[in-house]
Amino acid sequence: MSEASQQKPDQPAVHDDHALYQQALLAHHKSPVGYNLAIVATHSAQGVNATCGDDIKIAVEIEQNYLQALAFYGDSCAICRASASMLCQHLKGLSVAEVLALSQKVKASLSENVSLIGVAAEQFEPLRSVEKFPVRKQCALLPWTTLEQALNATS
Amino acid sequence: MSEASQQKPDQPAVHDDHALYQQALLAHHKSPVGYNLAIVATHSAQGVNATCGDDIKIAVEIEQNYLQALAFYGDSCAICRASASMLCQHLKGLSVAEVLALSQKVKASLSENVSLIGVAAEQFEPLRSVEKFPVRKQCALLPWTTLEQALNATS
Amino acid sequence: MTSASPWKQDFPIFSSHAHPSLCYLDSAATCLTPKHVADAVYHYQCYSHANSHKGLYQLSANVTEKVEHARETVADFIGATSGASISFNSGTTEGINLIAFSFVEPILSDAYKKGKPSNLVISAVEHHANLLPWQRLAERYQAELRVVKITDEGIMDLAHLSQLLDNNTRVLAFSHCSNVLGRFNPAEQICRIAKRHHVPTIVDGAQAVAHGKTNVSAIDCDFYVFSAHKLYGPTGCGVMYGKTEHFEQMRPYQLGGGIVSKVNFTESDFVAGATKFEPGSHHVAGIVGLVEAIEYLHDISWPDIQQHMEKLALYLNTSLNELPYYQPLIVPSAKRLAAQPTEVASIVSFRLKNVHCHDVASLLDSNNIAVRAGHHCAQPLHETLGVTATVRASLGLYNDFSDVDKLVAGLDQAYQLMTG
Amino acid sequence: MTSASPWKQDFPIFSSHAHPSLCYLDSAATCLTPKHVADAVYHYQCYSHANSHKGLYQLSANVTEKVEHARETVADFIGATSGASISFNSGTTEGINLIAFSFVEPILSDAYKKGKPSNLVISAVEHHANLLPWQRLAERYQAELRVVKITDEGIMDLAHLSQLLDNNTRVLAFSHCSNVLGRFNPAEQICRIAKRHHVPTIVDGAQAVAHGKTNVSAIDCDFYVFSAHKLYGPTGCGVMYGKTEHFEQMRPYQLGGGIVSKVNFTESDFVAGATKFEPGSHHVAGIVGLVEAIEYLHDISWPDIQQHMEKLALYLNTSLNELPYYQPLIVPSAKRLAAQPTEVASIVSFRLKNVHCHDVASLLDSNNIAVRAGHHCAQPLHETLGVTATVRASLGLYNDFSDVDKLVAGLDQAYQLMTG
Ligand SMILES: Cc1ncc(COP(=O)(O)O)c(C=O)c1O
Ligand SMILES: Cc1ncc(COP(=O)(O)O)c(C=O)c1O
Repeated sequence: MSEASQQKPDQPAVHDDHALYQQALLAHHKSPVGYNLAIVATHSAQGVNATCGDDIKIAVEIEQNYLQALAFYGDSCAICRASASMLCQHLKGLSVAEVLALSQKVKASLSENVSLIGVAAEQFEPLRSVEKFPVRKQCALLPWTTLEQALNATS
Repeated sequence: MSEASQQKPDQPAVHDDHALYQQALLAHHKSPVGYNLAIVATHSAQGVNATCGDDIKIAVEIEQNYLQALAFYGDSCAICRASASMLCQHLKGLSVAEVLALSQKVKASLSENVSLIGVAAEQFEPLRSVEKFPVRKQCALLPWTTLEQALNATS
Repeated sequence: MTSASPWKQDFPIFSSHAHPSLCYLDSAATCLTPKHVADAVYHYQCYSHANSHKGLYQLSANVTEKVEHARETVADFIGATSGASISFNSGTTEGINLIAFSFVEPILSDAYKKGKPSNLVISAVEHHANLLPWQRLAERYQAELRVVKITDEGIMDLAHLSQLLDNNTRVLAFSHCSNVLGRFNPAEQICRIAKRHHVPTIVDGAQAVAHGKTNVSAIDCDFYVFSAHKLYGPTGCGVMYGKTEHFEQMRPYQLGGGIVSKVNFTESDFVAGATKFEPGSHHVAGIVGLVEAIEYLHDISWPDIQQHMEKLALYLNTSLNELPYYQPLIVPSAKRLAAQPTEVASIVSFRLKNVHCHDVASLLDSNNIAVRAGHHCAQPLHETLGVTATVRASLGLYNDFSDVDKLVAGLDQAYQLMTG
Repeated sequence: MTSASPWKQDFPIFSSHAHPSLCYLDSAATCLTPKHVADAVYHYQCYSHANSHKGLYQLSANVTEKVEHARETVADFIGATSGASISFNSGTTEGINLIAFSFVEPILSDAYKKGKPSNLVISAVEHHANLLPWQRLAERYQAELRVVKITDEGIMDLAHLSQLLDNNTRVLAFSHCSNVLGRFNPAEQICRIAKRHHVPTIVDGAQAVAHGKTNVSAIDCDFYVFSAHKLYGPTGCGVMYGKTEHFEQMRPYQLGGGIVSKVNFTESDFVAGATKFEPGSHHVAGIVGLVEAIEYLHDISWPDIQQHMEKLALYLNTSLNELPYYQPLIVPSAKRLAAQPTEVASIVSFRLKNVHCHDVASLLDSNNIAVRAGHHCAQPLHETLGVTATVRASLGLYNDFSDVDKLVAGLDQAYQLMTG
């Protein structure tokens, strides 16, 4: 009953396979896809993460219900930036309905630790390194919630 | 530094010589002097002790600057009642100035544990049993502060 | 049941080097602390303490998780469906003040500006904490403070309640269990009546939560408040349950860090949800201790607690009733006692014939018996019942038959000394 | 000074079974707890707990005495002449809200009703706790909220202060030490200027009290507030010092038991003095822990504490300044540093070139280094200085040179990883 049982000796938080800043994520951070890209946006939205100070804008160009181009702008931490970059990389060419479905899955995977399957797993698995870092989940989530706002808004 | 050092095993709070309800005090409680006495009051005041619910009225008859008669009324605990009774018993015949001086001394003796000397010591010593019971000091004090109010007021 | 309390040993104050002969009968004021709770607080402060909700580092994230998890534990404890309905504060007093300011005052102010009359309804048994905030609001908005009478049994008079509620009633605030009479109000029924008049309900649960399973969902009140220290938890910690649908329209109460999403020198945006009412650093040690207290009670189990407390309460009431000079504030009808023995109060307030209450308490104290004397922060109730003060004895987990016997012996002695 | 902190061993969190390699650099958020304090709280809850101020029995009277004695200890600690000027609450946040409601709002409301313009003055560095309450009052009474600029050194610009104060200034509220910049304001001088304009002063001492002897009598402020948990004390406990001459005219803040002398259903009389601001049950465990924390610091002695902290702060600032990618929020002038080495801040807020603050904090955390990242509840200050977030490192008694070395190594690693 006492909390003594919850005390653990220090464990270094970095295990290579559980580290927050994995190589795949860092790569997106360093060479982000869609960052400051000039596109002919039909829809866009601004997302702010108060705790972290992340401030990001997601813009998409939709033509005949398909996402032709994606871009993001603003100042954010590496997690948010990498998440936005992956989003821009992998959603291009999908239909709005496909994107919304996928976004649901990615969000669930991040907030409820649900595993991704299939191609989504490959594409977005690096994001799941936030699993062990509850405070940073919102950073990874922000581009996705912002994207959904953009899709629901009429630009 | 820790509070452990302050812990004492239970001590019965009643030592005959330190008990709150000493015989002398109980005697005043049971046969109070001046209680509900009909006097021709020239001065009076009401005193209330919120914590205890004591509600007492002190009345005096002053003639040519001397206290000719004292009385008290109301509902109060035994400590307050005994204190009022002693007051009525011993202040009769004194001058206003003498009473105020004595009242100062008794109040100091009760609130700051200053010893009384001389005849006052004999008369009011039983009241000092409240010394060990800080919460009850106000009960013993109430008749005295009320008396002072009465003397300062013009009836 | 043997006469000894099976849980007394959980409370270090009774250990031989401390106060082994203490007869503590003031649990309605505050409960003594089980070692479990003191340990949990100790371990938290020693090994886990950090700022919650603000740090990115593991130690802080763990504390945040503790606080968020505590919402779930508390929700579960009082039968709320979600931790999102739970907000932490410093105690019942703050909880009621918070609701008065954040929820009720804007409603009153609005009616006032529109020239509509308003009234607030409370009951005659209320603790000052559930009276003074309404008195202040009533005065400020020229609203009427209506007081529901109590029955001879010491519970709310439902017929009178129905009469008092009307279209201008802005709130009904009442205690689940009176801290003077120890009687439970039929909270479900009361809230149903209020609902019929579209009146929001606030339940002061300070005395109720330690005495049986509370179910705010069944009661269907809008708000429910209580304090950790009356539940064997630590000092300085309280809980406000509220239906989450109210949170959005409520304004923040105290203002400070952690409740804002965006601030500049001219304006601020506030966060949503229960944290809006938790500015500044959380009293995490208190929250951790509260969780431990809840788990402690859970481990004992309500049926066991209630069985013990009911037998003890019955013994207390029966024993006191036998004293010829005993004058209870409320005389439970024999019929009711017989019909519903489980409803015997574990808080009793009384006087001894011709002996002042404070003398009784002092004399009991000299025998190591701790009872409360005075108006117990319910002065108007005492006035209503025509007395200024009473002696109050209230039971906790550590009490057993021997405590009742000591009390009775002590009262006898006091009575003889003062009147003999 | 050897490189090790002589007091680290007093903090159980660093023991071998807990977090021996923790590098805790977030004391400005909350201080870790020395065993002394946790012990005192534990012993209180286990062996001494009872309700204060309400029981006639010995256990309760002892608790009352503890609380009353604590007022004296605290008064002494901050250089107040009497315990009567000390009121306990749940923290700095509540303290400021209390003063805003009880003292300032009536003054504003009065001016407003008379059609007189009002303004409130704060400084640009204020924590949200010392901004939001004034923002709310300013809005409610159409008063102007004036913000004193800070100098390049991060302290209040006194010339600007003098310009802003006028006959319509109802209050000046400022922090003794900024929780972002770590710089002390010349509080005495500021209060003297305010006094010339007959403006009452409120000092937020949350960050100041742990870093040297505070003397409210010398500062001559009207109010001074702080929290126990930023002083190595327990959570949920705070202090408001006020000149007692103000207490009478102040209205009670939260309403509840223990602050009233007479109550009926239509009106109430309140008690006088500091207890008027302490409704409901006291957080006695918190008060006991605060007293213990004060005694702990007293036993170490301010000169020893300051000597350690100053050397460490100097080392921290010097080490960070050597990093080519280090971007401090405030650049202390070399001249000043040389002239007043003792004024080096033990709180530093900074950014790393091209690396987001939250990434820095997370990466440091992976090396067991706890720093804060964000706006530290001082968003307007950050906006004023043109940044959205910073990393903050702040020192406590347990820190030593090795912690600074770890921080520097961690920053290096983070910088390389993110930009390399
Ligand atoms: C300068 C300052 N003021 C006020 C506060 C608020 O203190 P608390 O959260 O203890 O109420 C803090 C700490 O967060 C602070 O640093
Ligand atoms: C019925 C009731 N309401 C409110 C309170 C106030 O609780 P607290 O002092 O913990 O705020 C109490 C206890 O004193 C109580 O018994």
